[in-house]
Amino acid sequence: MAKKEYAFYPGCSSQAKSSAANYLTSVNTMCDKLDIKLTEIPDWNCCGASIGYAEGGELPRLAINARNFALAEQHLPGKDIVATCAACWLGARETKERLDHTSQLMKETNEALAAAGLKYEGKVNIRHMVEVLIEDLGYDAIKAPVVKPLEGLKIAGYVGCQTNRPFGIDGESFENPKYLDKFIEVLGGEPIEKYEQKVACCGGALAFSEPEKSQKQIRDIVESALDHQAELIVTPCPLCQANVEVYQSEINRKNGTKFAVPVVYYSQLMAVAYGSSAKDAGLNGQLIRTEALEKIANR
Amino acid sequence: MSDLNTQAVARYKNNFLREVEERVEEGDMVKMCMQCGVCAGSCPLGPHWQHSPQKIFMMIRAGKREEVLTSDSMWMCTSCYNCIVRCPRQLPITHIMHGLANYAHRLGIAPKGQPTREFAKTFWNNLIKKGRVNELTLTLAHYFANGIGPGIQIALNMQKIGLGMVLAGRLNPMEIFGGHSVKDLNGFHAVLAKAKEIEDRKKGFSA
Amino acid sequence: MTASIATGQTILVVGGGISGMTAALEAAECGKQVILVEKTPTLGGRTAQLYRYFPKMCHPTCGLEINLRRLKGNPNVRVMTLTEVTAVAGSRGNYAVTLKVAPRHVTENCTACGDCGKAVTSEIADAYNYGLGKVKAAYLPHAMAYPQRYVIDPSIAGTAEGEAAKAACKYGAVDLGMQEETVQLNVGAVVWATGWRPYDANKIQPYGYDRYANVITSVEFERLADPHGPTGGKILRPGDGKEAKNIAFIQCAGSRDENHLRHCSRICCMASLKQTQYVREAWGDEGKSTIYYIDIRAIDRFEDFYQMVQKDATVSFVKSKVARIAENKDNGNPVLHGVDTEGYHRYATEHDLVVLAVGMEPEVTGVKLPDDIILDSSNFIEGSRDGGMIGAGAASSPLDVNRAVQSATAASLRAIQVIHKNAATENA
Amino acid sequence: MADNKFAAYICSGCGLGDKLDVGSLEKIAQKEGKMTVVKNHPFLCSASGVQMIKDDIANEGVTHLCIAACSRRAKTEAFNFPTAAVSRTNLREGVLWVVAEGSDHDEVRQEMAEDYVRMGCAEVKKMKLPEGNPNRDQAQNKRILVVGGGMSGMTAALAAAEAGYEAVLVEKTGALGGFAANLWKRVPFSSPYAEPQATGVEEMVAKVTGNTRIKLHLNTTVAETGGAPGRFTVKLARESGAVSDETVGAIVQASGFTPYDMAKLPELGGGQANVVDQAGLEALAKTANGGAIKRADGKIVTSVVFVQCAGQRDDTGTHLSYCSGHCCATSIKQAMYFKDANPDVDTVVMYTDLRVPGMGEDFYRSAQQKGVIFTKGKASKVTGGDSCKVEFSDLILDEQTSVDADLVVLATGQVANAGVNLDAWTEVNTAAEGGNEEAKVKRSGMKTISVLNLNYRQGPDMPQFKHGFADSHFICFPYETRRTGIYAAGPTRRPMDMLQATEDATGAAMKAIQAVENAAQGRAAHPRAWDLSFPSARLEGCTQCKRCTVECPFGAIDEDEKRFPVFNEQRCRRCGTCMGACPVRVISFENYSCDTVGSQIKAVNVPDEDEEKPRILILACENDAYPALDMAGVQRLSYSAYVRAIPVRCLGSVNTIWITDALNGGYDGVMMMGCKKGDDYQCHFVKGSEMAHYRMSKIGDTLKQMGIEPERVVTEEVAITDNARVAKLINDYAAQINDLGPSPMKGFG
Repeated sequence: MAKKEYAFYPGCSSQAKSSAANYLTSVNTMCDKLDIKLTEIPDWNCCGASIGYAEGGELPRLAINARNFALAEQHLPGKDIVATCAACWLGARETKERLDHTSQLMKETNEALAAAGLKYEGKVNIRHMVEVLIEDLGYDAIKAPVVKPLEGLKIAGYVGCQTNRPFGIDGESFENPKYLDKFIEVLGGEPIEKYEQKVACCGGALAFSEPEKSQKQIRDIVESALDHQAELIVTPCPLCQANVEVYQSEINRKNGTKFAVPVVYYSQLMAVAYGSSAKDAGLNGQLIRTEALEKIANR
Repeated sequence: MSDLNTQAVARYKNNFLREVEERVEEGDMVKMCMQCGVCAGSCPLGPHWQHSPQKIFMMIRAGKREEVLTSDSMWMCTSCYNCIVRCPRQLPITHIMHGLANYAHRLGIAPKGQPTREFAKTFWNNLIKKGRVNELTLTLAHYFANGIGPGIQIALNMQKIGLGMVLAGRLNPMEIFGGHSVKDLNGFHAVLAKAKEIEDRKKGFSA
Repeated sequence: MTASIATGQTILVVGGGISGMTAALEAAECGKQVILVEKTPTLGGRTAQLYRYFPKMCHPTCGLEINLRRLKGNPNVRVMTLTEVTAVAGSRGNYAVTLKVAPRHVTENCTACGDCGKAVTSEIADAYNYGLGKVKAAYLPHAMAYPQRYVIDPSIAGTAEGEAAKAACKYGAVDLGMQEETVQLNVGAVVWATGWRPYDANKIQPYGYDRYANVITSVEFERLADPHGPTGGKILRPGDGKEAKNIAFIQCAGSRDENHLRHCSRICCMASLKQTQYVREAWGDEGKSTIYYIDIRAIDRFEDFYQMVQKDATVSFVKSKVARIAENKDNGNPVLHGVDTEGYHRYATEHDLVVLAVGMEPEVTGVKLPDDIILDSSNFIEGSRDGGMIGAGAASSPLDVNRAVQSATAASLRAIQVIHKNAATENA
Repeated sequence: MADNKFAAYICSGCGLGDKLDVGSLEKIAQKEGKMTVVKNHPFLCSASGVQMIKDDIANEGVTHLCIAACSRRAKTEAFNFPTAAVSRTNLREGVLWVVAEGSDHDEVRQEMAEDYVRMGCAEVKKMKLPEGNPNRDQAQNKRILVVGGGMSGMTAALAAAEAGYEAVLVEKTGALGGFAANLWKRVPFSSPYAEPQATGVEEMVAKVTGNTRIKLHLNTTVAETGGAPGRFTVKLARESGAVSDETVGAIVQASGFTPYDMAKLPELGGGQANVVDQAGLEALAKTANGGAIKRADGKIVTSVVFVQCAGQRDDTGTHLSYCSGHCCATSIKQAMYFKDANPDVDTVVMYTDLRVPGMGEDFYRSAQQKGVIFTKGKASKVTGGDSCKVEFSDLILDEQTSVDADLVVLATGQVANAGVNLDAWTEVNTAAEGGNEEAKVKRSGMKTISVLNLNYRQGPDMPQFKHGFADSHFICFPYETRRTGIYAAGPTRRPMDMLQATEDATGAAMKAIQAVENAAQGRAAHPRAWDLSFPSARLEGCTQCKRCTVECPFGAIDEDEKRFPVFNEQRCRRCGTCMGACPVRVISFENYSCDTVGSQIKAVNVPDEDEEKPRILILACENDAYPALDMAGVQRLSYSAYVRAIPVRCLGSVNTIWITDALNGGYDGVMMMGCKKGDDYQCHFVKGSEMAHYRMSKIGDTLKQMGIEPERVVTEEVAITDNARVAKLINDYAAQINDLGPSPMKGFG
């Protein structure tokens, strides 16, 4: 019997062999060590992401999210839904807020769900993995399993947008959230507290449609980390991770820069600090390899 | 689609604000703006669009329907939510921007070939196909959206990345054949269809 | 002290700022018995911490001097400092009030000769200067403090420092054993003149008051400009003591904001307009003030002042709520990011110093008040259901000094009406 | 009355005993000060010290006290002896704390202390114990006259009545209610600040008419007002011509305002069809009675534009330069009239700065909630007619554009009904008194617009402040009018909305009540409410020069038919400006007179020139300059030990004889410290500081005749915060005097 159990909503990018597969790997490892049991919501679907609006419209977006809620309530009663992807969490949480506060939308949504014989009761809670770690376990619990502290590792905590705004993590400020820095600290690493780009936007979905504009954002994010001699960047968001990691080579190609700053997930830091192998920490999933972490993992 | 537009014009005459309130997601909050401009200064893509959110709200009140709906400003939204959390009147600006984009898109008067508009369309179609996003087909579809020529160009530029992703186990070539999907696809589609039907009725797109 | 000192004919005034002093004196000068209680060691309140008033640019302590003379010349007012109201029972015309009196550790014997201050070495944050400076732990709150008596800070009461202060006093005025006491009073009416406090600037995260040394509040700026302030009246920025000549004033810092204070605090526009003239006074044409605003609310004849400032070449106006402040790492200058909404102009402007025109939050926010008291949506006191408790001054609404005094004068009469009715019924 | 017995009490506490030779101070008090009783005490302000003095008063019959200890501003309560005349000799803040430390200053420190003891003794010898206005039995009337039956007036009358005072309410029209009676609704006064509220005028009228303490005069104006607080006599003229007299103790002037005439705004469509002002809109709303609002031509209004600041905030000098404060909220309220009747009506409020302070922000939000559109724009041209057009520059969209509407509402400002402008009056009146017939006609014309028709020497109404409003210039003291016992309330005092007007009227009623209570006890009014002294004049010496009557800042002094001054004590604020004005020095207060100060000046021991110890007389205003000197002491800032400072009630009370006496007596310089004068004057008696400067500008010739350099007499403006500055001023001046060398008058005195 695990200490904590949740209904897991991995989301499209965090499923096996997807762009955030390494996130999934490390989350699983992390959860083992922290005795957290994640049970995937059966037959979950996409959240619509932040870009779904244009074609999708309001109610369809709400409806597909509600479908996940309904499934969770039906198959995993009493368990909070936990998402690891920032966009999934935000999309789901927004849906819940709006449905729970607008009876008309709730009615219409359930009308739509009925078409698949489903119903959302408005019971289930939507959490982000970071919330679970901080609120349900606490920093001490996160620190406890550390066997390989990330000594001397300078890490820029890049929080980004969607785990931070508009809901954010309880007790954190939108402009200067500190939870990633605290993670780094309890894991024995060295946080860069004055990291200016901490909550800057990576361009999100516009990385595809407006590459120039987004890459300008990404460039700032990486440069500022380097200004503070960061050896790697850590983030809670798959889109942030992908954008900031993937496009460094593009930026180099276009601007003659020589960026090669590894971008990892907090869960990867924990996996390593908790003593798991590079593979279990998903480090092999990095485009820009992070020798520093691998070295610790292989110690 | 443009008949939807003419029909809308006929229905709301010059009262664009009323049109937005009734048909645009969270549009009923537009009237609450007090023109402080904090949203304009908070947007990461600020330098790139023509009209700031607060200005768009003013244009809506001033009845500048054409200018607003054909503007590409709201298509620049990265959904970073800075505007929402700073707005002293707590307008859900991000959602209103999404709503306006969606509405302009529905009416078929959103800027043609606007890359985000195109990508958003591709994305949605991709996800509803199987209920989950197929990142490979999504990427390809996007890169080839403007035809084979430029597509290949981009694809070549992105090749290294794509390859890297594959090697890193984060992009699955096999996804081209199917890939992830929800099992109850019919149910999923039924839900979507119903939701769309209700929304269209509500917003007067269907009789 | 016992309840017998007060009766149903007595008026209790809570708060010794300009509104409370006014309410108390106006009633007392009509021959009414008044008890004036103040939480801090001295009367004067927040106006005593201002350098100048708008629109006359005169000094608040000037009016304070007059009010203190009125007070010293009037036997009808009993002043209790370091005193708070902890409970009010009963009803209109007949309230039983419980007061908590904190120890000053200095008795009436004090002559304010200052020997205890000389004897003490340890220092505490200087409340008079909003913590921008330090004072000895045995101190006179400020030059105009009333009662003109020293205070021994509790932090040294039980220490050798305290003993040193005691030993230094030739008049046996230091009493380290003084304990907090509770006092019961009967009064007929209560005037709540509990005033306001500056909104906590730390909560306005985009402006980085908690992160950037050169972002300060408007009340702190008053102290910087005041010759009695921590810099002796020189406008030096806290970050590095550098002369601050190019200064930004950000309006609605907390006010008119659903995320902070929902109301408009009324005074901030005029306060910033006034403070631009501090900059001119200090630096002449070299000074530069920029006001970032939504609406300039200089109502009635204050408009004259606004027009005067508009003509001042060293002052410019940007119609914009600043989106965020960053810091130039090289020189510690705050950089303001936003958009001028008049015609849309994006800016990223560097200043030596940023002054946040923080809003007025009722001092009683978060304080347990008698159930009968009616608060509005921003916790300003509208009065009590039974009409026997009256809000006055900035406790009742965000008001400038002039209006606060009007309000306090009116409140004073309402209190008299209550005890008059009381007398009428007693005699009947 | 028992014989006077004089006593001096010298404190040796606070280090005075260590640094000063108290023994010799005692001798001086005895021999030179001629004090019958002289005692010292190590801690005079202690219970035992104070008891010692009380015992002497009770048992030794001591009537006059010279307390040589700390400043008069310190230990005031301890040294409060109501039955004795008291002078305070400031040895602590005035000597010990300001004379530089160290033994080489012992001599001058001691000399300074000795002089102050001499001065304190000399002063108290000339003092009498003030006993209040001897004519107070004729000033016992406690009724309150309220002029104006609008919201402010009714509020003031009720407020007074509720507090147990009788009120006489005078309204020139046939009905109560004033401007408010013409409103459809008013803005909200309390939470939730969301909806327009019933004006409540009817209820209030009922309360007023039903209140037995309120005597109501409709169709009535004030024909003449004379007397003083506690004994005003008022002639009331009815429309019918009938005249009645009322005696009252104090007056509240609530004469209201008139909307700025929109005919003066042709460019904004003033006078054209379907362009109305806010008052006009209220009339339309009243007619609609909650239904659809129709224009004058009967057409239902489907679109309306409110143009804010119409003829206000005007910096061209053509229209009102000020903002009337209420108009934004009023337009919001009126826009709600339309939206509440029919949400489909297009309502645009066109503003440059939307001014809804405090909770008005909620009212603003509520209007937005209802769909009222707020456009930040500047209207350049309005055309009326069947379809009105407002041309404006949209400041947000940055374009010159226009909007059409069925109706345009101009938010014009408030013009005070404050009666006669006294500056204009004085000019006309002087000419008229000079026999100018045209002026006489003009003068009687002026009287017809007067609100109070005061028969005061200085004119028929309250002096106006800025923009024709009868406001106070004092921020801390908003009711400080220059006509004691007369208080303005509501929009005649300052532009304001109804909520503020009712608040203001209650405050004014309070001040009126206070005025009658003080009058009944023969006390002064603010800012010297505790003061029982009052001016008296030895008329046998008077030369009828009229300076006192002209210069009194409060119009307290009239003239009898023989042109002798007539003092109306209860109008007097005890500043002493008349005393300073009097060339023959016949005016004095019991405890403050040409003698009490003059004798101090003479008491100072002026060294011969070879001693090289100059003497500088400082006359310091006790409201700001003297506290500044005090606080310089508190902060241990040192200044020249050659100065001898005397606090004066106001520089206006400084009689030039003091200056000439000092210089004749061999003083090397005289320094006057007073409050700021000019437009932003700080003088608590309005004109005192200005008068002093004026008089000193005239003293030059006299000095020349005496063969004295004019720079030996200086006048400085000093603020209460100028602690460091006063010390510097003194030292700089002392240095300057040193350069000038000893006064040529030395030895002749």
